Amino acid sequence: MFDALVTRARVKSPWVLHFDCGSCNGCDIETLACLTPMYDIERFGMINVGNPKHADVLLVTGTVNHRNKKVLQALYEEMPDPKVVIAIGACGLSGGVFRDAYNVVGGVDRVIPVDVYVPGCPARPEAIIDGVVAALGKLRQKAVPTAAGAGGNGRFHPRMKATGSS
Amino acid sequence: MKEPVIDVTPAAVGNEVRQMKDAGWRLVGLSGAMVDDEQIDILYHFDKDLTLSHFRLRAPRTAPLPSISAVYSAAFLGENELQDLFAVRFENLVPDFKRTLYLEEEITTIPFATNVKAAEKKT
Amino acid sequence: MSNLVLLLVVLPFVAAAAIYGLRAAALRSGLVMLTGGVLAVASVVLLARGLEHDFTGLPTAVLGVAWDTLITVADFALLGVILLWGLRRKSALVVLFTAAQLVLLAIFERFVLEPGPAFAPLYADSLSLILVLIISIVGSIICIYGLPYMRIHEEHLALRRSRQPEFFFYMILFLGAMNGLVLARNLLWFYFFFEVTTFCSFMLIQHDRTEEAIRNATRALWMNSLGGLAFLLGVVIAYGELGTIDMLAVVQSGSPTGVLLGALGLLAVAGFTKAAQLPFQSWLLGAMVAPTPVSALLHSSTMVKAGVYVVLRFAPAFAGTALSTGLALCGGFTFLACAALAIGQSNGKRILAYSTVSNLGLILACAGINTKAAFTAAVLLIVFHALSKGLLFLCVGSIEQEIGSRNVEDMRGLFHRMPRTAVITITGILSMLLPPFGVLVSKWLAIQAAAENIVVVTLVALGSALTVVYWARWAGLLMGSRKAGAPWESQPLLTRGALAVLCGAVVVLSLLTPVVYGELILPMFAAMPALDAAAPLEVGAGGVLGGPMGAFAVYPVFVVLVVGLLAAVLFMRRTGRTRYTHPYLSGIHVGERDAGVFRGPMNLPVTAELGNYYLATIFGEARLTRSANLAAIVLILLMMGLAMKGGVPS
Amino acid sequence: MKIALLTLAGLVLAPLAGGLLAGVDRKVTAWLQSRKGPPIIQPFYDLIKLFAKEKLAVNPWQVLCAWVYLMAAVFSVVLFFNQADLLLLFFVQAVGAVFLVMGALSVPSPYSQVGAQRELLQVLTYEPLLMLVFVGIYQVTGSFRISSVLDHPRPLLLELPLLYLVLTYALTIKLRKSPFDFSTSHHAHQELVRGVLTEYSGPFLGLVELAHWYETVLILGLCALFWATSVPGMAILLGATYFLELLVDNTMARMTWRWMLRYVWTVGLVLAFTNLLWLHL
Amino acid sequence: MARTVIPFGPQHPVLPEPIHLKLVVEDEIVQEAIPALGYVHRGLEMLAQKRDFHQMVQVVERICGICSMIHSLCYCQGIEEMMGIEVPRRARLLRTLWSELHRSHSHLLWLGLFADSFGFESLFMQLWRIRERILDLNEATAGNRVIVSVNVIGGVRAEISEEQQRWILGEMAGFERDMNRIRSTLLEDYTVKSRTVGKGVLTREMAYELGAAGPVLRGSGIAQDMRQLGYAAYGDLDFEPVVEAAGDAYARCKVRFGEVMQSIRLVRQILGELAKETDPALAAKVKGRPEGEVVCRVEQPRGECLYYLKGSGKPQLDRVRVRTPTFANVPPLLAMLPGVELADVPVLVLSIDPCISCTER
Amino acid sequence: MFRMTLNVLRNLFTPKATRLYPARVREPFAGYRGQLEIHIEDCIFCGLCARKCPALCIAVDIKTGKWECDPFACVYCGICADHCPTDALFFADRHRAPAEKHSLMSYTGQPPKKKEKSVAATAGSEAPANRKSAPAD
Ligand code: SF4
Ligand code: SF4
Ligand code: SF4
Ligand code: SF4
Ligand code: SF4
Ligand code: SF4
Ligand code: SF4
Ligand code: SF4
Repeated sequence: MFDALVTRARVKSPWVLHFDCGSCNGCDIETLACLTPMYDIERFGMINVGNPKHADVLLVTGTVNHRNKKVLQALYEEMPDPKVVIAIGACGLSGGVFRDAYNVVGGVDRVIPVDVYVPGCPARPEAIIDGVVAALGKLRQKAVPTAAGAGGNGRFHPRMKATGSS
Repeated sequence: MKEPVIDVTPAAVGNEVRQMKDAGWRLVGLSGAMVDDEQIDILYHFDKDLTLSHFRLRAPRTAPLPSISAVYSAAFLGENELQDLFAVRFENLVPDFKRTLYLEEEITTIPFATNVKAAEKKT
Repeated sequence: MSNLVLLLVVLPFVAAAAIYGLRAAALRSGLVMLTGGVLAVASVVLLARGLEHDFTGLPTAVLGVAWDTLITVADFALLGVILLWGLRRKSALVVLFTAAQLVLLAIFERFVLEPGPAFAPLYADSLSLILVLIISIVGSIICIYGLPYMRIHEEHLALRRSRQPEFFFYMILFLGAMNGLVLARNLLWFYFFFEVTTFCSFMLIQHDRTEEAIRNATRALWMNSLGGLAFLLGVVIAYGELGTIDMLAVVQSGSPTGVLLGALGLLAVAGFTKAAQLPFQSWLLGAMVAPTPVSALLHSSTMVKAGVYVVLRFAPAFAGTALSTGLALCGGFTFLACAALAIGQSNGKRILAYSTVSNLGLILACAGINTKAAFTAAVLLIVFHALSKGLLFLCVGSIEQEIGSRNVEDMRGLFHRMPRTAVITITGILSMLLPPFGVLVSKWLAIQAAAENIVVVTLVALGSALTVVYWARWAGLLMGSRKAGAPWESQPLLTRGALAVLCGAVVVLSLLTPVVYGELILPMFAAMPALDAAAPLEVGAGGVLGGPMGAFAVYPVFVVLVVGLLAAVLFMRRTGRTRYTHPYLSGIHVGERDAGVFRGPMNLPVTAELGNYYLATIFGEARLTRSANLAAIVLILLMMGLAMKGGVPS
Repeated sequence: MKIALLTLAGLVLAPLAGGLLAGVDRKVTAWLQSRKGPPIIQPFYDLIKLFAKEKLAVNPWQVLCAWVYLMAAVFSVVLFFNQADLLLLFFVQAVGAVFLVMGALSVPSPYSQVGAQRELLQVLTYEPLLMLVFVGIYQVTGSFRISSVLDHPRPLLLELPLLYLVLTYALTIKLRKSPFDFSTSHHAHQELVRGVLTEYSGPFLGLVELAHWYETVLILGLCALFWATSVPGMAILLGATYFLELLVDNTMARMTWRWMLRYVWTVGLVLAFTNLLWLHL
Repeated sequence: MARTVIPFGPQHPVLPEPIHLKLVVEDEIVQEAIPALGYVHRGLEMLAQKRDFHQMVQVVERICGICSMIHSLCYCQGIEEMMGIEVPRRARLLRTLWSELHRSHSHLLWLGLFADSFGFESLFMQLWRIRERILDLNEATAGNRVIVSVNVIGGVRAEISEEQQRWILGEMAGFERDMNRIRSTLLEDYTVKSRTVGKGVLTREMAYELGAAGPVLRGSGIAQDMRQLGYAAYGDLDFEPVVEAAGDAYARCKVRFGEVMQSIRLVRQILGELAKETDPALAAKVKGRPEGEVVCRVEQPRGECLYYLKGSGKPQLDRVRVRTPTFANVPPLLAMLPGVELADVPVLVLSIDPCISCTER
Repeated sequence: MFRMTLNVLRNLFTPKATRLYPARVREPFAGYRGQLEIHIEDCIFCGLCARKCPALCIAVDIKTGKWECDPFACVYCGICADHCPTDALFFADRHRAPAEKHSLMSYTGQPPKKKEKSVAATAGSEAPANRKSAPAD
């Protein structure tokens, strides 16, 4: 019962951190548009918290470069478990049209594990919402790494069986 | 280019630029381009009442060049960028990011001077 | 009984003399500790003997010389010495005020004073007893704390010849003088002790003989001499009105005339100078150059209390007059202005100094409100302020000796270096500003007492809010993290002991507030018929201090907050599973977890320095002091003027 | 017995009411912005989720401070339900306020530190105002006890309308609504990230959130005292007040603390003074 | 006085783009602001040497997703100039139309973010809601909401049907009404004005000397707008640069608001011209390879953008160099930060409408 | 403030602007470049799309008849579809769905046998770059 409640709460309350990892702004403005009246992702309990320590979902847009990859890494580590990462746009997925530029490392998954990829250039708000919904499914599955992983701890985390999504 | 291009030498550029400023020209920006494997073109773009005018400074990439940041302080950004991308060196550039404006240690080549390793990085 | 008084007043004088002669550090330490112990015990015993003492059995003469004569001679001698110091320091003001006192005193003693009905020159009621306890216990603790402190202090200064004998001479001498002051009934005795404290303070401020110390000591001396002059003038005028130098007679004179009110006003002004009220605050601020035990003893927990003691003593005599209202306004204003000034300070001792002046202002405001509730608030505040502030000064002293700075900015994360001291300091600070500590109970009562007077209550309301600012940020920045299992800081036993005892006393006594009230303060009102009739508070079941206007549930609040805090500490301890991480630095932190370093422009590491707001443009001394002083002078003149116009009831 | 019941009510009902109110707040805010908004019970999801997250902190003091903040908030609500002394209640809530600030100061993070400084300035702003409101209540009812307010035959609003306005300033500051949302705001679109709350995370943020609910209830309770003679009156007053808060929140930019100090102190003090004076006339 | 050093960015909720400012404040008054860039630098100018000059259109378009279309426009115009291509008038009109749509949506986006920078959330919401109208127009006419990819060298790829033209006209009316509703809040509200008026003042001289561009320059009283050059179809249209004299954040806001209204008028003019244009040709033929040097300028929402192109007869260009408006506006920003309150930093940073992605490329 | 009050009150009493995606899906605009798709049977493996693609995300192998595209790198510009001589490439008007894993669009078709030579020849020669610059739809 308790487990179910917690899972439900997690899925119902995904707070996002949006990191512009060297994007062209195209994907950023579409991500931001998700917050605005037309799309209003707060419907799903989402808040753009802007602070890794408060976030459950990391939205990354843009190409990873040699400078911002360190930031990306740090932000990811500062987020408390359980967390999911969504990469947005061709750039975040692979480097997009800039893949072979000299300061481009590639997609987000070169630096941190990515749970959901949202293609597009830019990814339109509906696509981002789809991505978030998919990520929530992932979040539902994420049992807390009790032993493994740097930050794993389970005192408040009821152990969850990976019951599969939805 | 359809606009006038004035060739300047490294020794004269400071003076010439100051004259432009005194004559009321706005510095629009700096562009750099490799001419061949050694020579670099640095173009200074000026604007006055919607007309453009350019300076062309042609010099060996490795020779130190005078900074015009003392004349047009806003030039510091463009000059730092040129330092990053071409590993040219501007003297008396304030503030001097020393080739860290854009680049990290991981980039070991000079982006626009192909086939040259950035030996003088980390100066 | 009389032996006790001798112990409390005379012993320190004798012991001080002995200490002055002793060069051996160990002997000196022993003597200081012994004196302190004896004083503490004597004060407790005196209390145990009852609440009202009229020391009639006291021998009237010693070695054939009448005490009165002895005091007179000593008085002249003291004024002479002060005059000499004034000349030596080339201070016209000191010379002027002291010479005036000399002349006035001489005229008074020679031509005016006539033998009246005899009365015992000493007297104690619970107000005196409370002060005797503070002086003897807190004072002694501070003196003992001074032992290791001064050793290190002199090590730092690398003196060739120790000047500790002189130091402890004045410290111990001062204890005796204070006890004498609060026990005096004869106003000339009162005056004598008043002057001794002035002199001790002067000598101790200039103890280090730096240029600044000398300058500040001289300033303190002239301001306090002005106070002495006002005191003497007040006594003389009162004598002219009432024909007595019996303090009790003055206090109980009833429906005062304008002239007598003027005299009382002068006494109040004398209190203002001693309590460093605006516009006299600058001497206390300057006094912070003295070694910290001096600041703790003289300039926060005891001597400045002599100032408020004078006012409180005589307050019933002018209850309900315009003087009273004026006093409340002056006090309230000082409370507000100095709280504001404290916000502009980053020097820990100056913060403490301003806070002291501010709190003394609140006490004086209570004296001005002049109801039993206000009196209770004032006395409670004297007690708890003495404890907390004494403790805080000692803390700052210890911290300064360890980190070499008294600037609060340098104390950031002190818990890392001095965990024990940091925790004690935090406790001390919180005891000045939060329930369930005693200071808050007094504040609660003060606000209730002031609630009828919109202006005073507004001043108090604004002042307490300002108080929160400078305390809370100081307490907060002391916190920090520490590696698990790292050793606690080492400290001389006496230092640690003094801190621990005072800290414990703050906590325990706060819990005992209802007892203090019921046993010590309530009986005091028997002697104050001039005040309103009803008892201000009742001690209800479960330690609820209740009155007609409200109730402060001391025990429940104490239990909930302290037990809650302990529970919270337990929780905190059990955060073994917590992952400790970097502070948020926009994703570019580098280096150690707690270092607060980020990767800045040009890829260079930058420390994210932190700093409080001192708001110099709003609360800075440069911005406020002038206008605050002016306003205070106007208020004081107004108060005096109203008083002289004669007992117009407010 | 009565005490125990009231205490229990305070303990349990207050957070429920506070959470629900937070939900309504978000919903109505969304509507005012022409959005659909989250479900009403969203705050509870948030809280549960927070408690189920990994425990992350910078140092243990933070944790301590969060606990004390919560405790003080709970205790002041309990005192309120037990009709205690208003000043006492005020001091107890100040414990929470101070510990919140100290927690933020304990961390070497400029954001939380600057937030703490701003929070202190907010405390500095609303404390005297609240105290004057209580003084006004005292002058009308002759006591600082809540019980005597309840015994008062007429709504306080009639005698203290300006002080009620003053109270709403304090309410706005405490609710962290525009134009006073600069020490921390509900979301993070602010130069200080989340100010005092920047460094709290997971369950510890949950503690703070919960404490905030209690505080909301407390301060709305204070508002309710102004029409304590009738329950519908109370409801109308609270509803109107809260709606007004939301309206103000949605029609104003965030201001700076310099403005707040200047504006709220002058306007607040003038209002309070006028009201107190006219009581005496 | 105690210093506080704040790492403002690269990840920061009020900075949608990663840029770092090392801020030193005392009592929240900024004493020093030093920037660090490079978090968005991709090195895409280099791609000119790896892509042919046609492919580069799509690359430069992605320098920035906000006025993407104007980037490719500038690039295409440069190449067309270099190769002497005559672009059909219809294409020029369409290019101008999309340019103005981009300007409106960019300014609306900015106005919203600006409102958010001083914590006016509902105003932000309102403005972004209005902005969706433009995005719908983009999507319907060009197949994508944001990066429209309509430009090709020699012309455009998409046509706007007559039915669509009528719809656009209708949308413009609704758009204008929405803007008028928001006007008094944005430009007259007491709280908004007290957060923006007199903040970050840039005098006329400073603005010119520091090389400010676009609304920042015009907000300081200098009537300079690259559209006056008459590129695309601007030469056929009737408009005046929007200028404000005060040089503060409020003036910049007013300029941008004025430009949105101006865009509406321009769109109406263009639609009128389109209806009269009879030649259906959308693109000219491209022959040969670019050779020579050219400098080309356009007015983006953020101001003057300059492309320097150099070709040597190969399919790849030798050099594509982009000097974007934000690049020009960073020095003015740094000049106005010292002395302001910390709370005004986001307001001022936003007031230059920073686009770091194009600054660093 | 007053005008804003009117605004927000109007919002309160008018229908919400929110599009309830995904519960309700809006009709896409005609010509929206949602996702790239291919009728592989129409493809003649000319490789033009691969050469024109600015993101370099298409690989065409005429020998094995393999046409591959990396949808994670595609920037949905439509250049390939513009140039496809047989209109085998086209855009569906629904955006590409998010994925949890990277996968290639990979198709195998029948490379034209006979015309192979001429195709190769033309591809190698200078193809008129802008042959199909009119709108795709
Ligand atoms: S995917 Fe496209 S829109 Fe998104 S950041 Fe990259 S280039 Fe910009
Ligand atoms: S640091 Fe303290 S002990 Fe040392 S010299 Fe200074 S005041 Fe004395
Ligand atoms: S902080 Fe930003 S997002 Fe949050 S409520 Fe305020 S304006 Fe909105
Ligand atoms: S200024 Fe920004 S929005 Fe405009 S073109 Fe440059 S990058 Fe794009
Ligand atoms: S400043 Fe403008 S372009 Fe840059 S991220 Fe913000 S909205 Fe996008
Ligand atoms: S749509 Fe553009 S990026 Fe995608 S495959 Fe086609 S040409 Fe390449
Ligand atoms: S351009 Fe068309 S036909 Fe040619 S390979 Fe590509 S998809 Fe096949
Ligand atoms: S000629 Fe070119 S475009 Fe036409 S079919 Fe052959 S390869 Fe394709």
